[in-house]
Amino acid sequence: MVKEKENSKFPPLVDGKSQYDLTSGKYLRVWQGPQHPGITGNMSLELTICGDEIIDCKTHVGYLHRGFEKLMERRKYIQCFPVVCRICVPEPDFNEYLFAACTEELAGIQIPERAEWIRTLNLEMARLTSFLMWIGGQAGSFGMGTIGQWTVTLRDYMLDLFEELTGGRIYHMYMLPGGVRADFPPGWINKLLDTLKTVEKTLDDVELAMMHNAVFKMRAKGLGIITPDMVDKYGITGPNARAAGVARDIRKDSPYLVYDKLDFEIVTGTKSDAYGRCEVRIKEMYQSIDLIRQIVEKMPKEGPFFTKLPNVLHWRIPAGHTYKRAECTRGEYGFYVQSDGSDKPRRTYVRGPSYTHAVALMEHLAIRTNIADTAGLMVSLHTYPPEIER
Amino acid sequence: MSDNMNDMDQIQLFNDQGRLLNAGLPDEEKALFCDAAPQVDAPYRGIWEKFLNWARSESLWILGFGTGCGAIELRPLMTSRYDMYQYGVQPRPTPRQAGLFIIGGYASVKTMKRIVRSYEQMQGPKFVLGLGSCTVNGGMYWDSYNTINRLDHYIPVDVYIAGCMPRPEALLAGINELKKLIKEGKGENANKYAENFEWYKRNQKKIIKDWNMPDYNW
Amino acid sequence: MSLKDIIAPFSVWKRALEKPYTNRKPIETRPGADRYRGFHQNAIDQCIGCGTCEEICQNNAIDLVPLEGKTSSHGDSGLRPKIDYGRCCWCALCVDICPTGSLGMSNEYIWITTDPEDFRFIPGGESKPWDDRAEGYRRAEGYDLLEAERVEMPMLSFEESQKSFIEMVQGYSKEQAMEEADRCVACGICIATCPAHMDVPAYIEAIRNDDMGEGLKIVYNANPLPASCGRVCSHACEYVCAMKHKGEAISIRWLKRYIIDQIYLGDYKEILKSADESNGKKIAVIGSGPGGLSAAYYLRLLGYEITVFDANEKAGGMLRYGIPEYRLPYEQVDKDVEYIRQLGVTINQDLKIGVDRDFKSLYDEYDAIFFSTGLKDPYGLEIAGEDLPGVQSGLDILDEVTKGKTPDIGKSVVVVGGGNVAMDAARTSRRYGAEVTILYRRREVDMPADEEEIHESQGEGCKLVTQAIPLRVEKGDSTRLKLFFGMAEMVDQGEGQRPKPVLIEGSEEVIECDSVITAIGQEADYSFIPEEIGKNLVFNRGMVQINEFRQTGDSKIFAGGDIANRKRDAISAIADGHSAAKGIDIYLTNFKEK
Amino acid sequence: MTEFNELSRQFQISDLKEQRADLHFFHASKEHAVAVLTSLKEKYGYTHLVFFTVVDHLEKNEFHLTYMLHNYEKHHDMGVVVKIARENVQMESIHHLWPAAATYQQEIREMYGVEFPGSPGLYENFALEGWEDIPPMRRDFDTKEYSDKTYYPRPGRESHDPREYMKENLYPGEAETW
Repeated sequence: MVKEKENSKFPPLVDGKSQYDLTSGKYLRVWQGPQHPGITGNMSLELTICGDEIIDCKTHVGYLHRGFEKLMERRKYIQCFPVVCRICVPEPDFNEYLFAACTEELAGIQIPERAEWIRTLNLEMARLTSFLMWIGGQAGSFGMGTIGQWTVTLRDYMLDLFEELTGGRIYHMYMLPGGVRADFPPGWINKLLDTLKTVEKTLDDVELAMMHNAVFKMRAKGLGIITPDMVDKYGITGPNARAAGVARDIRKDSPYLVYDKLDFEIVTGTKSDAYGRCEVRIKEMYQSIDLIRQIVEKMPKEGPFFTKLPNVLHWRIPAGHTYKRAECTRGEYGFYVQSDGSDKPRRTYVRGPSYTHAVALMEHLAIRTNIADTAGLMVSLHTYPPEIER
Repeated sequence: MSDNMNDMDQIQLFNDQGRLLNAGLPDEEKALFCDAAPQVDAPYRGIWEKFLNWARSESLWILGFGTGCGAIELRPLMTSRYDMYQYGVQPRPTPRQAGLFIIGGYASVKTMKRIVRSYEQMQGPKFVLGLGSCTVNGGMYWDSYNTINRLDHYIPVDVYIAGCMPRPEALLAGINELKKLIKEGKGENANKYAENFEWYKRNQKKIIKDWNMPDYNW
Repeated sequence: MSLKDIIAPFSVWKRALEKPYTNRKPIETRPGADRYRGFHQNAIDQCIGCGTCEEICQNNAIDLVPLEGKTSSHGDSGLRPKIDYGRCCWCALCVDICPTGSLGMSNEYIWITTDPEDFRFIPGGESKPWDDRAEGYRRAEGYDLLEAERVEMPMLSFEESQKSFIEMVQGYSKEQAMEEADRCVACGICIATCPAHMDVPAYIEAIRNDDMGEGLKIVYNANPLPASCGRVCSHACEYVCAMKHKGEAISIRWLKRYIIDQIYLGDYKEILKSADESNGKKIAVIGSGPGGLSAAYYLRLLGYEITVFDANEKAGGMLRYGIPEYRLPYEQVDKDVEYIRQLGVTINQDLKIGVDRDFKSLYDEYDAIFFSTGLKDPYGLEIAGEDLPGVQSGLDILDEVTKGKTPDIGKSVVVVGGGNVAMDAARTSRRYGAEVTILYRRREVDMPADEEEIHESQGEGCKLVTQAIPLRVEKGDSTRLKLFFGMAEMVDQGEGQRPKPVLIEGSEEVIECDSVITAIGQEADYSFIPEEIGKNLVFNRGMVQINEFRQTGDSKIFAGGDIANRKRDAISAIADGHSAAKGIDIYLTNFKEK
Repeated sequence: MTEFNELSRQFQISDLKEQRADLHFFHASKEHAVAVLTSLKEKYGYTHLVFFTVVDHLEKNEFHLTYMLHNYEKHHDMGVVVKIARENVQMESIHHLWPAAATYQQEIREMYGVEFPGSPGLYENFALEGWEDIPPMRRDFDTKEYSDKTYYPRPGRESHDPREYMKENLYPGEAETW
């Protein structure tokens, strides 16, 4: 928390909300976004400022609302499979995995072991890809465009791998109920390992150019501090919480897929400000690279990757409901699926981590920061708008 | 340009003097905004217009507004791998500086309002590129209550690119196609918008229910 | 802040020496990956227009449209998918589910246009640059959304089956039937091919929903003899099934049988629609085979008074007397017949028209006549010695067995013929302990009998000799008879004609046997029709000529079944009866005495 | 399930169902729901509000409010389902327990029309803007019909059913179902 200044020019806070009178002329209301280069994706912040300091912030979402949950009520289970990945554009794989996992659990389907390993590999690649995108945004928001040039290109190399494996660059549509759609193409694994080496090398440079950059340190340190006691209050998950020293990682706590067979430690930080969160994320990128290597080494080399499903055109799933979660780059990603015994899901609810991070938390953290820092703060929370409004 | 517009005929846009009513604005703000409708800019003659078209086509500046998922493939274009600067293309943060609007796929009603506003604020001649299925016929969200089905009902579109998502290369190919059109003098959609202003405006107002901005933003 | 924080960022200047990432010509140099899901391709001749792609598409992007040069035929709807790229999301579920495997995706991904209407095309039907592209998305080996193999039907083993007349096919259990019904993609291509145009996808859906009553209703809409048909139908539907392109067709026949087996005859009344109030008009039906019973059923539903005349002791015609019990148990025929009888149809047995009753009197007494007397007179072998004792017709054997007599066949039997009757006679003989040899003139692929009959007859130990032409029969030495036959070679008859067997001169072989059973076809007997009425009817190569309503040259007389239909199977006769019923109804409702 | 047994002595809760070893659902009455959530949070360590949403059971005329709580010590999820009638729905707000719940409640009000008196920003737009129809996530709202009449799907599409088409072409006049 920013310390309450003596003789403050700021209006008093009541319940964490500033009390101010817009008509006094002392304050100005500005919109940042949706058409603004400093905003992640398509969303907007309604800022009330005093000078260049923010005294109130309101997040507006819904620019990307497509009504997925409604659309899925009209679609058969298999038809939902291409739909779900669109819920989160930069990191679609978690949607695919979670929807498939929920459906499998409700239908009582056990997928082959190799499919679980391939899924895990896919998810870790998605994590790395998504982080590479994020790091470009984080650096860019503090004026370091070069790093974005490096990492987004690296991300593109990862997308090439995805393309060869799944047939799609952005929307992979690869993990469907029953397993995955195809096995590795010949020579793909070696390509993957080569790309990881390139990524690792550039990450070292990123650390030098960004984490050891005096400008970045000065601006990012102390920006948007999340204290451990806020974690449950605002439902904060993922690196945002871990940077505050709260060691929670779903991969470790309630292992899914094959994470219990992999060797890794939860990455934690000491202070969750923009800089601390960056540190945790970069460590997690190295961890992700390590996990991919472990998976490649430990996974069964042969075997089926898909279980026979009932005829998907009229596949009915017994009534029931379940919730599945996975640790994505931003935190806890979850799917709640309710089936009523028909061939279409009755309700699918998508719990995106940005839902709480970008709205309640952002509104809280933005207060008493600088206009120039909102972009950096926003990116340091790592929010992706499409998963908020769905 | 006529289908099912009957129910919209009662929306009045102009007053007796042919000025825009700006009915959505509060009274005290009406004086702050212009009430003129857009005008058609007649092209210059001969070689001068050709020169201008060449210049326009070789410096396409994109408005940096990621309206939908398509924005994700714009980002790699800006990096060194594809290097769209070599095609004379670069992103700009504000509509005032931009000449090319890339609609990244689906547009929800809420975004559509901002798209209209940004589009009108852009300086002519201006061009629109529709990405993916969603801009053509609704795409994956064809039955969604919150996304439009046809972009060309709301703003004129120059070039469509098939895909979901189109790859960066397809985007570049689309930009090249647009350049060709501009050089041929076919990039006249800003004038088309001015000519059919009423039709577009009625379509827009049919879906954007809380119209609290000027009827024409510029 | 340390000194490192100032200096470290500069250290990355070393990257200036690296090779740039930039691709100067991305459009030209970066084709999609081998698996890239690009624009659609369709092998247009392989596609059957089943519409499964349309069914699975969650974006409503696929329409089925007629394509020039493609016409509807059996097993091909004549429609082809047209894809709207204003809807498509390139998920490739259509490629995954395509039963014929005709649909694929190329790795081409650039399509730019100024006119959004362009984005609709028929892959394969309209020429596109990517039509012949080999790279692109195809369904991977080891991943399949449909099940290619049918659920195995529990059957008696051949060792067991050849010992008794117990029904060989034991029928699906509930789980098996549901699983098999689940394979259906509900395209409906089979409906056109079924002579009775039964709504197959609908009753299969009823099985999936475990709603047998609904299933029975749907079946009876087009077929009033389903218990029999579910066992012995020639299942033309299964030959055009979309799933056959992928693997094995849906067991449509046995699923129908499953529905019927689940419901007791006593419950039929409550499920099926009852007959209309009697309208006072009377119709005579001659022959109680599938054609006659079908006409009787549908006419009775419409309120006509039906009297059926049949020469045999029991109703059912060839279903009862021509098909052995191990394929179609008599109680199943009884079930079908009994329901029709319960509906108020009078069936007079043991009454032969032309002998016991005059055709003319029927003609005068009834408002219309439907006859479907079938083919009863077997063709002879027309070789020397065919009237020796021990040479008998297959139909006679089957008839005798049905009537409960033991046929006199001896220890070894030669069956001549390749049709179902030949197979039935052979397998029946096996069940009486005889060694059986089947002689057929052409090749095995030319045999008109059902595939499974041929397979099962061999499984039960019948020996098959193909391309064998009987020459003469003589009295045997140790056995009753000796059959001499020669081998034939197949001579090509030009395009569209099937090859003809021609005797190889000098190739003569002999089999010693106790009986020679002939089953090379039958012909009709029209002697019961008196001359004055018969002159109005038109006969064409032994068959009565009829119009689409099964009406003969005499407007009051309708005909159907084997005597009028070249397909010569039960389901065609049932369809004839149904159509005739419709024709008779139209005739009697609209007919005005001139 | 000790939590359930202990809570059931105090509150009207029922229908405990184990979905997985680490996921249980139970039903709570509308009156006791917030009290149950409070004790789960305060006494039993279910400190993390995973999500809060609604399932519409139109044919039973019920909304099922579903609260999902997570216990970080035991790594266990608890789904609390509250059935309420669909007309004039009101529910007690839980934003005092978790500030983030206000966002969920704002969205639910917009998408289902459930009111949460006292919840901050309840009547502000969340995802929609200028919405005039019934709340769109209710099952009686037909999204396709709305889309068709509002957003002009591109005309000129026509499809044929294979079975009808084959009937027209192969056996147009023949007997069919009566």
